[in-house]
Amino acid sequence: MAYSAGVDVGSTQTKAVILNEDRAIVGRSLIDTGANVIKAAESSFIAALGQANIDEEEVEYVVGTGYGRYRVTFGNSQVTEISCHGRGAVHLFPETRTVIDMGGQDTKAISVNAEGEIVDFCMNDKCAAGTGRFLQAAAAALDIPLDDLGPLSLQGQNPVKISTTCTVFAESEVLAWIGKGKKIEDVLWGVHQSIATRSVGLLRRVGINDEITFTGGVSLNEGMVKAIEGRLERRLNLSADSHYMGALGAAMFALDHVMTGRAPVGSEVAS
Amino acid sequence: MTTGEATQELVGRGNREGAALFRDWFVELDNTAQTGGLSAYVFVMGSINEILKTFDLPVVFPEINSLQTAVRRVAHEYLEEAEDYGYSPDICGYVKADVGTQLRGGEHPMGQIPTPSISVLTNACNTYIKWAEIWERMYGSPTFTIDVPGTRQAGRQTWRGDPDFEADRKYVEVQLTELITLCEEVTGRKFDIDKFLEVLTHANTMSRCWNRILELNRAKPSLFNALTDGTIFLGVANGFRGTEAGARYFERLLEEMEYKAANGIGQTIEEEYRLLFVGVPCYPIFRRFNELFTDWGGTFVNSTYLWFASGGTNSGFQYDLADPVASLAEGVLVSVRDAMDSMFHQNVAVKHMARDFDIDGVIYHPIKSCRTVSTGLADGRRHMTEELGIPSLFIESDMMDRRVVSEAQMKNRIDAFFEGLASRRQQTTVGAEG
Amino acid sequence: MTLTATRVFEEWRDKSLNDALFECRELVESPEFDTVRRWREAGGKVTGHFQVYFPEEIVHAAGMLPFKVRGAALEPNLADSHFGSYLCSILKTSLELALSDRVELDLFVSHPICDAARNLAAIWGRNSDYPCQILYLPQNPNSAGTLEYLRHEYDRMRRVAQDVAGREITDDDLRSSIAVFNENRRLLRQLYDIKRHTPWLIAAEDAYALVALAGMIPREEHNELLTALLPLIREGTAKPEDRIRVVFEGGFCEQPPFDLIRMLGRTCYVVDDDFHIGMRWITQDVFAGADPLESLAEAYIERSAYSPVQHDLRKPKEKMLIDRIKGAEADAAILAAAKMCEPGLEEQVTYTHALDAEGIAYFVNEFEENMASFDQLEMQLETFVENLLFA
Amino acid sequence: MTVTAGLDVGSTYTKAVILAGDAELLGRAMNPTGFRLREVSQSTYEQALEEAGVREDDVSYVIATGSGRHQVDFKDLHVTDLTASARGACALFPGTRTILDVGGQTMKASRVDEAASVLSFRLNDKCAAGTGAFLEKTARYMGYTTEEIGALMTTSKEPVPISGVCAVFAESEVINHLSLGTAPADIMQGAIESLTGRSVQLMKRVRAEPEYTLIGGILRFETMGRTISESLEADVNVPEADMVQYVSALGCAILAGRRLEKLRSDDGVAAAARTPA
Repeated sequence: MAYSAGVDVGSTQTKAVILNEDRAIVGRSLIDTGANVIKAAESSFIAALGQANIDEEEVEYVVGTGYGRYRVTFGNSQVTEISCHGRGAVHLFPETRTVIDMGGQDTKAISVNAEGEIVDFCMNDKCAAGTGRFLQAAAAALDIPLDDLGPLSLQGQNPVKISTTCTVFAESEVLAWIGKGKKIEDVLWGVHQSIATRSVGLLRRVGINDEITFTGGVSLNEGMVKAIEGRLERRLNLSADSHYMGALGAAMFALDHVMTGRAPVGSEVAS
Repeated sequence: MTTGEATQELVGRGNREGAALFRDWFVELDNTAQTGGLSAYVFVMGSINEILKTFDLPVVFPEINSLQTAVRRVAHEYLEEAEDYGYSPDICGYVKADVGTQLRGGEHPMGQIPTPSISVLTNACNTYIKWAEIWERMYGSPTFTIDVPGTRQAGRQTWRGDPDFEADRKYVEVQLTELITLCEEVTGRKFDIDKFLEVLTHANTMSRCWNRILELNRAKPSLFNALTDGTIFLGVANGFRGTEAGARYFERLLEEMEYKAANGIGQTIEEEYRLLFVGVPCYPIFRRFNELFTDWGGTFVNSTYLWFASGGTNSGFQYDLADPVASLAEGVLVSVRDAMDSMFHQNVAVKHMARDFDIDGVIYHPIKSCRTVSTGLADGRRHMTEELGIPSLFIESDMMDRRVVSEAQMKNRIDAFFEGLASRRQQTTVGAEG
Repeated sequence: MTLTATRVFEEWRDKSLNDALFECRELVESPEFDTVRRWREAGGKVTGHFQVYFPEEIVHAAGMLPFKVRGAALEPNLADSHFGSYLCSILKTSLELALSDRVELDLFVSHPICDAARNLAAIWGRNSDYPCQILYLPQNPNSAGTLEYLRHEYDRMRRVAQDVAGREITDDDLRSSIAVFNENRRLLRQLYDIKRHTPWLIAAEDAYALVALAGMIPREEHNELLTALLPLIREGTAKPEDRIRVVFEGGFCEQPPFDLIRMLGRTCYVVDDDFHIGMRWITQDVFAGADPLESLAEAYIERSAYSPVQHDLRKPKEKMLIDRIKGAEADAAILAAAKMCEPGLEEQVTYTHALDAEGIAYFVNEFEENMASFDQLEMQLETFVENLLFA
Repeated sequence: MTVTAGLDVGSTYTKAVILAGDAELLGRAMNPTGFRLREVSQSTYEQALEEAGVREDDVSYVIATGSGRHQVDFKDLHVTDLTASARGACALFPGTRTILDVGGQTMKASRVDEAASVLSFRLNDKCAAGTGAFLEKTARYMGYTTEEIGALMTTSKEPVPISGVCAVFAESEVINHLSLGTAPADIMQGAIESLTGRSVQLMKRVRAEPEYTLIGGILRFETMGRTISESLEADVNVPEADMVQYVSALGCAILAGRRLEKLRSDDGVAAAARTPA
């Protein structure tokens, strides 16, 4: 049995996925990136190997992705997370033509074809406004566990208007609303709405086609899911593996090489 | 002369001679500043060099001074100086770098910049007008706006013979004659018609050659990099417009390009993808920006920049020496209008270039500094995609302000863009094999 | 077909001043522009014009409603993806009005006043099926050729309006339209006299709303409104309070949010401003002579309000501002600019240096039409006022 | 002897100061603000009263400031942060002409006259890039408490440039440097220097003049004062460590005294508004 692996080194978390030649996930791991990126890549890989219960030698090809992809020292090549998210999403949901990925500090809208190849994409450029970090700031301000944000926001009846774009300012604006006597859930619902608006804006830039798959850590936040679905008036594809999507896509590229001997596009350039 | 020697002699000559002329130009400006001689401040979109050179006025292009501070990695010092003076971080970086230069008494990495005896501007960019107002207030020197009516509605340009066109042309002509009178006052010299005809002749040569050179880049592989080499050519096209040196330079540049075309000599790298650039270059990381594309075998074969930043002279308009002032008016009207069209109706420009240059990808580069070129790009791109379906990349940064230029972010997007191009090309070739 | 009898805003009639003003504010604050829809339902055609110096008389003479496209306080959900990041808000929300079918036009006209506005005509044109044009106002009003040029450009606009309206525009049509607008200009000048002399008689946001209405209802109707309300305002009994008198500069294009103007009015008396200057840019009556188009062209060149997007060697803007401040006997100036507004932000620098030289106090700030929280701005404004009052 | 009070309900901390005359500090108190502003301002006020050993009705005038100033039910008047901190800073350093106040999320520069009234001021209202929050995040990220930072900084040899326009993006620059093995001290100092650059620029916007006084939460980073004074090439006043947090509250208490005099001197009737002839 031949195996491939993908390691996605993100700004906050590092994920690894191991695929067997039947394209089945046999191992996955998720750890905090922390200060030492190189180490994070290694340990997540080892953890995934452990879960797959195989040796490093059995993995024929490793693709690194994420902002720290060049720090995956044991990787055979690198592919951008944009390509990987597209590839991963289409693997899990073949009808996917648009991907929205919401991570720690960036949000991407990607349009893909049936092969999972990038047709077009768009990202938040200027600052971390409208990213997962915005939610973290709100959670910190209200001193609420991140995971409770979604459920709580769903109890919001009349969302407040969050006008600030700056993630750091979000904190003070949230507190200002509370100070004005607004209900926490209404403020939170407002925060989710404002992020949803921005991400739908990104989606419109690449065009919204067929099925939309929501990836990245924030896709586990049901409040955000509802907020985006509400604006789009359509359902999003969701998967328990959605925040492994980058690593999964990377592993798919790696598997191409294992099966066809063809190096992932551009790897010769990247390295 | 053997082909080997010819290649030695010809290939890259334009870049070498362009750089030399560029240095000469700034030496002239430095001398002018030292001796307190007269000088004219002008802009790339409608410099009206044809008249200014008739009065032998050294020309200062503040736009070019500003971009030079970025290329030489000192722009941030000038920008901060202007921002401390009160200018917002959100406005044109060219304006701010120039304000910085003026506040430093003309001190510039290329040499001393003289103060304006006269400033000539067009409405091709409204910020030109706000900019010239700054000099008006700083120096009280005369500014003259050549107001050039542009295209009223997409695809509805009027031409010679149409009453609306004649009204526009006449308006421009009246202003040109007023400018001539103003130049006579400023220089204390009479307008020399013979000198004027000579200048127009040189300008005609340059426009003709420039137009042909751009056409030649349709060759496969392309002959010059529209982004890097092209910017050098632009410098001469603007600074030396209407001069003998400029005319001679473009004749020799055309000779070089004809030779490269005839011998199939392309750019320095293997041409994998032919790219079209829309917008203004990223001067803070000028070379590096280009490498991010050439690393993938992407070459820039044309750009809207070569179009509007040459004031529309790429259209090759030839002045009629029998009726010089009226013809200059028509030329200015047609060229500047054309430059504006390449910004406001850039989707049309892209459509033509994509057809003529066999484009694999279009790179849109909107910038914080410039609403003139950037405002329409996102919408133009939408329509280009619907109409032509050519893969395109949209990266926002700036032409001056390194604070909003993140190379890491850019590389990520550019890599992803080429990964898309490459894998689709792989698929099609695989498909062909299968 | 003539629609001069058509009325689209009846809500204010037979109401007390306060209730009438309430209706006016409601209408101006709403992003739905019902009056424009009602006009269409009555069979009328609409010309949307974008900032600042549009000769409304010409399309009015064709029986069309000149509608001032001034954005709106809404999220540009559809328009946003047509633009980049570094851009003023009014461009996006204005296009949003069209893309979301809130307003339907028959003709859209923009001016070359700023680089964003010129792009807007092209963008609007790529996304709609009616003619979208640039009226090329002269950027060199100091040339001997300007009057003849502008007269011809206005005539071109007349031809365009005729095609869209499907009827001829005679010189007499133009003369009677000019008469209607002269009356409107006279009434608006009276409103500003009230602001200058008895600012406590009308709240800043009410005066603002009254001017804004001119851009969204027939001028005949606007004249009726002002004729009825101005006397009631003058009869007001409110007492003067100890507030500083300020001139607001920076509302020539994108408009600050209503609540910001309200907040401003709570803290000081806004005795003069350039809110919706495009509704009152011809500063005196137009004397329609033998050639009404030439009269209009002459009015633009000789008697138009200054703004950061007009360059006239005879009207240095810092001098014009100081005249405005002295003319209104104001204590200070609020120098605002819309975020990302190149001309506005550039002018601020000139203004601050000129006011420093004159020793006039000023407060510099940036706004965005759909900003929601003013805590920061309010805090700064209060500081400014506190230190003027308790110095 | 007149007793006045100043309340500063800031975004992170709420502080109270009780003053006798306009010099003698009787008591003070500080608590985290949280989001129950009414309660926290009441309790902080009471603690200060207790320390001062006076009863609530001994206090003749209370002025509140800070983002939560409107939630202080027992205030007689409220003024803004800028007005209050200017008075406070000038009380501590009478020669002050320019004040730089760097807090958690805002950076304010103001120029004042000898009467301590604000002539000109600017805020960083665009985004939080280069505010205290960024330094806090950086320190926390590298596993240091704010207290430890001071000592750490002194070991910095070659600070690395931190350019990020966005505080959050800047964080990932920090991560990059760490993974490249850069010394935390150098990263921290780099962050401080980028912040200093922004501060000095903001001060230039108000045409800063000496004496300069630095206030705000940022002073928890001891090296900040030094770096700023270096880049200004001038001395910078820094309040005593135990007064740093109380500058605005102090300013309020002083203003309260002034206001009281004014009210006692004139009958407080507003002068009629002028109108053009």
